[in-house]
Amino acid sequence: MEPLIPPTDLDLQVAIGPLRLANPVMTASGTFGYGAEFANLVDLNRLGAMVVKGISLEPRPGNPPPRIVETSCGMLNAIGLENVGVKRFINQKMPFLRTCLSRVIVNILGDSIEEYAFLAHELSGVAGIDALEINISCPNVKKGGVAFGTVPEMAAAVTQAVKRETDLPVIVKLSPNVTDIVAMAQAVEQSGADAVSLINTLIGMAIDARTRRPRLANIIGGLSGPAIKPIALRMVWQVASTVSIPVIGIGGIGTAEDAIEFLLAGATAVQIGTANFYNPGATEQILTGIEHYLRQQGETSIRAIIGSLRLGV
Amino acid sequence: MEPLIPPTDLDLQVAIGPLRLANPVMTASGTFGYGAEFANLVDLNRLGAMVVKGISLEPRPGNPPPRIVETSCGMLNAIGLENVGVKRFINQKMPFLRTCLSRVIVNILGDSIEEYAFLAHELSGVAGIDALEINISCPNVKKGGVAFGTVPEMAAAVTQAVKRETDLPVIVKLSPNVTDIVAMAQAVEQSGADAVSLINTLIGMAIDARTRRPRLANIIGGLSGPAIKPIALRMVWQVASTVSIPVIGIGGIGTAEDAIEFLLAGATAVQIGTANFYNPGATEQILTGIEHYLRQQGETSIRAIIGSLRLGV
Amino acid sequence: MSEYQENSVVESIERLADALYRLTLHAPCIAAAAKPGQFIMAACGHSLDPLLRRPFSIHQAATSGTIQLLFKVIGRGTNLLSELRPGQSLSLLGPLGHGFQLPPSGPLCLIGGGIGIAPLFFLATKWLQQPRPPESCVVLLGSRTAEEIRQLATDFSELGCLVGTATDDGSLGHHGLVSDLLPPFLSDLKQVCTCGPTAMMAAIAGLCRDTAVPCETSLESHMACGLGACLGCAIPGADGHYKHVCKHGPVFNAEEVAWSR
Amino acid sequence: MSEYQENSVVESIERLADALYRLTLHAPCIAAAAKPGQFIMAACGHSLDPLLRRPFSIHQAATSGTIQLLFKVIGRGTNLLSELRPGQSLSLLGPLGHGFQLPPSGPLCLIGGGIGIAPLFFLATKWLQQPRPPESCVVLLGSRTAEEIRQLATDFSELGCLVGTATDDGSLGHHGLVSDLLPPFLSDLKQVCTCGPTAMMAAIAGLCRDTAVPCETSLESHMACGLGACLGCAIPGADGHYKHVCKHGPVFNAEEVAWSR
Ligand SMILES: Cc1cc2nc3c(=O)[nH]c(=O)nc-3n(C[C@H](O)[C@H](O)[C@H](O)COP(=O)(O)OP(=O)(O)OC[C@H]3O[C@@H](n4cnc5c(N)ncnc54)[C@H](O)[C@@H]3O)c2cc1C
Ligand SMILES: Cc1cc2nc3c(=O)[nH]c(=O)nc-3n(C[C@H](O)[C@H](O)[C@H](O)COP(=O)(O)OP(=O)(O)OC[C@H]3O[C@@H](n4cnc5c(N)ncnc54)[C@H](O)[C@@H]3O)c2cc1C
Ligand SMILES: Cc1cc2nc3c(=O)[nH]c(=O)nc-3n(C[C@H](O)[C@H](O)[C@H](O)COP(=O)(O)O)c2cc1C
Ligand SMILES: Cc1cc2nc3c(=O)[nH]c(=O)nc-3n(C[C@H](O)[C@H](O)[C@H](O)COP(=O)(O)O)c2cc1C
Ligand code: FES
Ligand code: FES
Repeated sequence: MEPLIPPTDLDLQVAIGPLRLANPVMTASGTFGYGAEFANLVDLNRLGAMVVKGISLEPRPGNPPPRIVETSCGMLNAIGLENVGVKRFINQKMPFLRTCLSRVIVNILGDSIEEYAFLAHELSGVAGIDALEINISCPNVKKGGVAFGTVPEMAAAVTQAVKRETDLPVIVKLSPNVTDIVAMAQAVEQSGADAVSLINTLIGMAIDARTRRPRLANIIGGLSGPAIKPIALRMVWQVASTVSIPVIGIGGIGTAEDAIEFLLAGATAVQIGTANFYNPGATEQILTGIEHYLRQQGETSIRAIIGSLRLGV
Repeated sequence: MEPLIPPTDLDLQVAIGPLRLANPVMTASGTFGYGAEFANLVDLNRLGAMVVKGISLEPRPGNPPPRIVETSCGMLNAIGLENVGVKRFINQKMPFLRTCLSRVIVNILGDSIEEYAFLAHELSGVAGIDALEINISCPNVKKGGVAFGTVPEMAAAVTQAVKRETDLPVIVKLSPNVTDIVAMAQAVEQSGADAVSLINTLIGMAIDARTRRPRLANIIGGLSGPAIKPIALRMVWQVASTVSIPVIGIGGIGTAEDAIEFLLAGATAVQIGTANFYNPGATEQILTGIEHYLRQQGETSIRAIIGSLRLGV
Repeated sequence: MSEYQENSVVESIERLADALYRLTLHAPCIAAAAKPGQFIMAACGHSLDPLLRRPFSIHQAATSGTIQLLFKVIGRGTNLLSELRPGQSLSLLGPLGHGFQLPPSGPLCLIGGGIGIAPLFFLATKWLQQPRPPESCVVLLGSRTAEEIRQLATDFSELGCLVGTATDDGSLGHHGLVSDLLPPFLSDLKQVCTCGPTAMMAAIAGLCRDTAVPCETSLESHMACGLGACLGCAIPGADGHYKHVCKHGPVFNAEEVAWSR
Repeated sequence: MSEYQENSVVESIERLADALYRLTLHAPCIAAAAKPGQFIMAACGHSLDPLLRRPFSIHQAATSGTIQLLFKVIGRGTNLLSELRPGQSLSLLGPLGHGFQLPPSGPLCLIGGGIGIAPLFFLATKWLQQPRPPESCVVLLGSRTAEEIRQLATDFSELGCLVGTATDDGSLGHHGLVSDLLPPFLSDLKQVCTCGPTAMMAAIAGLCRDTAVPCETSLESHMACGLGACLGCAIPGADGHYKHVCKHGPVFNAEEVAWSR
């Protein structure tokens, strides 16, 4: 059962388009702050990449509380995209992030195509930023609040606008609240996305029977955590089987076994979200667990695992 | 805290279109067999209604095993719509169901509009059947396997075809695997549905990391159980806030509190699915719990609870 | 036939080997109704994770109102069971399914592999309630190593059975497969009852078929309800139709099962 | 400042009143780093349901490496905590947040309502590490009934505090609100530190503001991470911006908080 292959022989490197990562374990946007919050608990230099909390052009105050509620094996959040805005992000958060060896990916959000484009422009020159992740689960204000991530044409338009403004690799983060996730992935692939990441949260709700009120001030919120893993895995498999750009798997990953399921389904890398809350050491444990798995399976490279799901008899 | 209102004063009756139920607690299709399976464990006369396992024109063998797998606070199933077919259902299952005081609702499925229509026709004359529930989460063979429940026009067409063939109340059971559940509900409402029930299962997947194989022979399956409750509740609230026909809430309901959340969100009745597996007594316990809640809240009628969610400050 | 959802109370829990436990539960309704080969579904833990009940054969049922389970820790549910302590409660659903059909007279041979031994003890107990000589109840037990079956072999002996053992590592009895022990007995047997790994049962079913000895086999499948309602526990039958392990089984005549699939 | 994810071991658990428990844990890293007013996040149970850690104030921290929690059972997480037994483990994350800021000299008044008393005991212990007279540490405790605070009132007295009590039902001390006890002391106080129901703290903040006595208040909010990462624990601040209870708090100067919202 024990190490057939010594640690140094394991090759964990993966490529997200032009971006090379030391390993496939990343943090998910909004669940790892700006990195510094976990500096005492996790060796930030060991992570494949950190995706920071979603950034908008102007600072956003976020939603009134309560903003979070626990559900069965999951949680709902309605943070309301609270963030410090792009200027303070660059001035106050990037200096620390530049000191980390892991890759830094900036998650961006907007309420118009122009805002996304402008953010991409602003962030492109900044030292230490390795890629952008576009959160398209946001409402398009000009289209009556329909989320960019639910209409292929709108997602494509955002992708194109961002690509025009930046030379950084662009990852488009897909919303699972759609009939056809493959159509969304294909639309952004054709628009030049270097990779897709999925899934963002599923829209959910909770009610307090005693008070007869919603448990979130915002009424609805985003469901994340182990509860959604089967849905995320299915979508990752469907998308990875269809597009040719790399897929980053997200959704309910809490253990190395979970992460490996996504890699087998075709994800080139994974993001750890809610698990950082209930187990702050999750990312490093998952990395160690993946190494252990590779040795057990007699593989020397992580790339032998990716997409290696066995179908048929 | 204790009974302000004696049991007999509680009015639990609800109406699903023309169909009156003694109380809002129903069983969900596929999770309660044909009723008889639970006869030793539940007083079948106490239930508002029983929805039987989905019936097709011809018997169906179902999928190869493994057909089920546990997930975090949920389960995936890929039963593959195994059923005895409409003839044997009428001859072998209805005689027992007719002996129960609770309402009997027959869930039907097909792979063409004609099959649904024919099933409705076959079942309409049969004594003891109180309503039909149309499962539109099935692939439309003529439309390349796209599920009826993901395209409003297709769902509308099925509804119309069934309505033409039967005088029984028709409930259309919606799939949650869509971008816009409200559009689906509106489409079937306009086509004459007497009620909608939601949600059916979410499509998910699980992989065995050790063997690198899918855990279900069918690769993908339907996710049910407490994990999906927040998504179901959100969809029920959105639909109940929009359509004027009754809404039946389904998804992860395991306790009276869960059921009450759906009633507050606007559901006229609820269906209990996966909970019947991990707690066969769930339906009766939920009914008792709802009575207790009404007394605690000082209400005499269940109808004072339905849709009574308090929004705003 | 009646099933109960019964809140049982732990009387004792013994560790028989590394990951092998025997759990004694006070469950009078289930104990009174149980037949050999039937099973219960146990709700492991007190949260919604793990969600589903786990199926276990009834290892013993006594008129005093207790039942016993014999289980091996293999995952989260069985791990939770192993942490139970006397006085704690465990929700059971049972007795479920269709047990062993027995001939009017013996000799009978019961063949158990690994944890598949569990239902055979209750079966032997019932069979020997009528006074019968040891040769009328031959018990063949197989496992990886001695420690997993030493205690059980003693228990069957004390019950009045003729006991043979086989281990993969040769640490007890025959060094090899338990099915190797069967042929010498075959010609005299009225029936074989077996439970264990599928490959073992398939081999035994083959031997029985060749010698026209009736063979009852107890099968496993992943289950959600245990009641015949979810249709999750299907296995392919010899007639080309799916059978439901919880309702048609778990004990099937070997001829009903499609062994090769 | 450093946080640890530490696997603590239960040393003892005492039931102080009906639903009130005191848990003593061996957690040397957290014990050494803890400051009064800080909290830990505890992973209740061993499954993914309940999923999130629960926040608890540090009730006491000793140089011997132990910390104490004082908690009230109100839901599933606290119920699981109440079932812990000596020798079992509990994963903690801490010490977290921003504790009480203290003036160089007293007198100080600590006002705790219900379970809000928890952080005040550690605070009083630290404050009285320097030799001070009882009047320099006035402690006012309020609860529904006597049983919830009897033991705690004794503990504070033995520490060398001047203790006043109030109960809703009049079963101990003043029959009424604990804030009723504050005015006679106010003119002499250098600072008030309070933790309890929001209405109580708002009333006390009002009294302090009127008399220009600095007031430190410890707040609650639903939390996912406890680390300032999820932004879930926001409360409205007096300046119109949201504050994060886990990072800016849980202890805030009363002037920073928008009490009326
Ligand atoms: C009719 C029947 C009788 C059984 N009798 C016994 C017995 O007496 N003693 C004993 O130790 N075991 C018995 N088993 C096997 C036992 O049910 C599994 O070992 C147990 O469910 C594993 O649960 P877990 O949570 O520890 O494992 P996990 O692998 O974590 O379980 C995950 C899921 O898979 C299911 N599962 C895993 N292994 C099996 C299996 N072999 N059969 C069915 N479902 C499985 C679980 O029920 C659960 O839903 C029996 C199985 C069946 C079907
Ligand atoms: C900084 C801080 C310090 C605290 N110190 C103590 C203490 O020393 N002793 C004590 O008994 N309690 C304390 N609490 C409250 C304690 O966290 C809750 O009572 C506990 O989380 C309830 O969990 P539950 O699972 O039993 O209840 P449930 O109601 O089932 O919990 C459901 C969810 O709501 C959250 N929640 C429920 N009540 C509260 C609350 N009052 N504050 C924050 N989140 C809540 C839970 O954490 C969980 O996520 C403190 C809270 C905070 C924020
Ligand atoms: C509290 C919280 C905040 C989040 N904020 C963002 C965000 O700012 N941008 C974004 O793209 N996704 C955000 N997400 C979604 C996560 O990045 C992730 O896609 C989702 O939670 C599913 O993964 P998980 O189940 O591992 O948490 C947030 C999730 C949570 C729980
Ligand atoms: C094993 C199983 C079989 C099911 N079979 C059917 C079916 O035949 N027809 C149908 O409309 N829904 C079927 N469903 C879906 C349920 O009726 C229900 O919509 C879904 O499980 C969500 O509810 P729950 O979370 O309470 O289980 C099935 C669900 C399960 C778990
Ligand atoms: S386990 Fe549900 S039908 Fe057999
Ligand atoms: S609890 Fe996560 S930011 Fe405060």
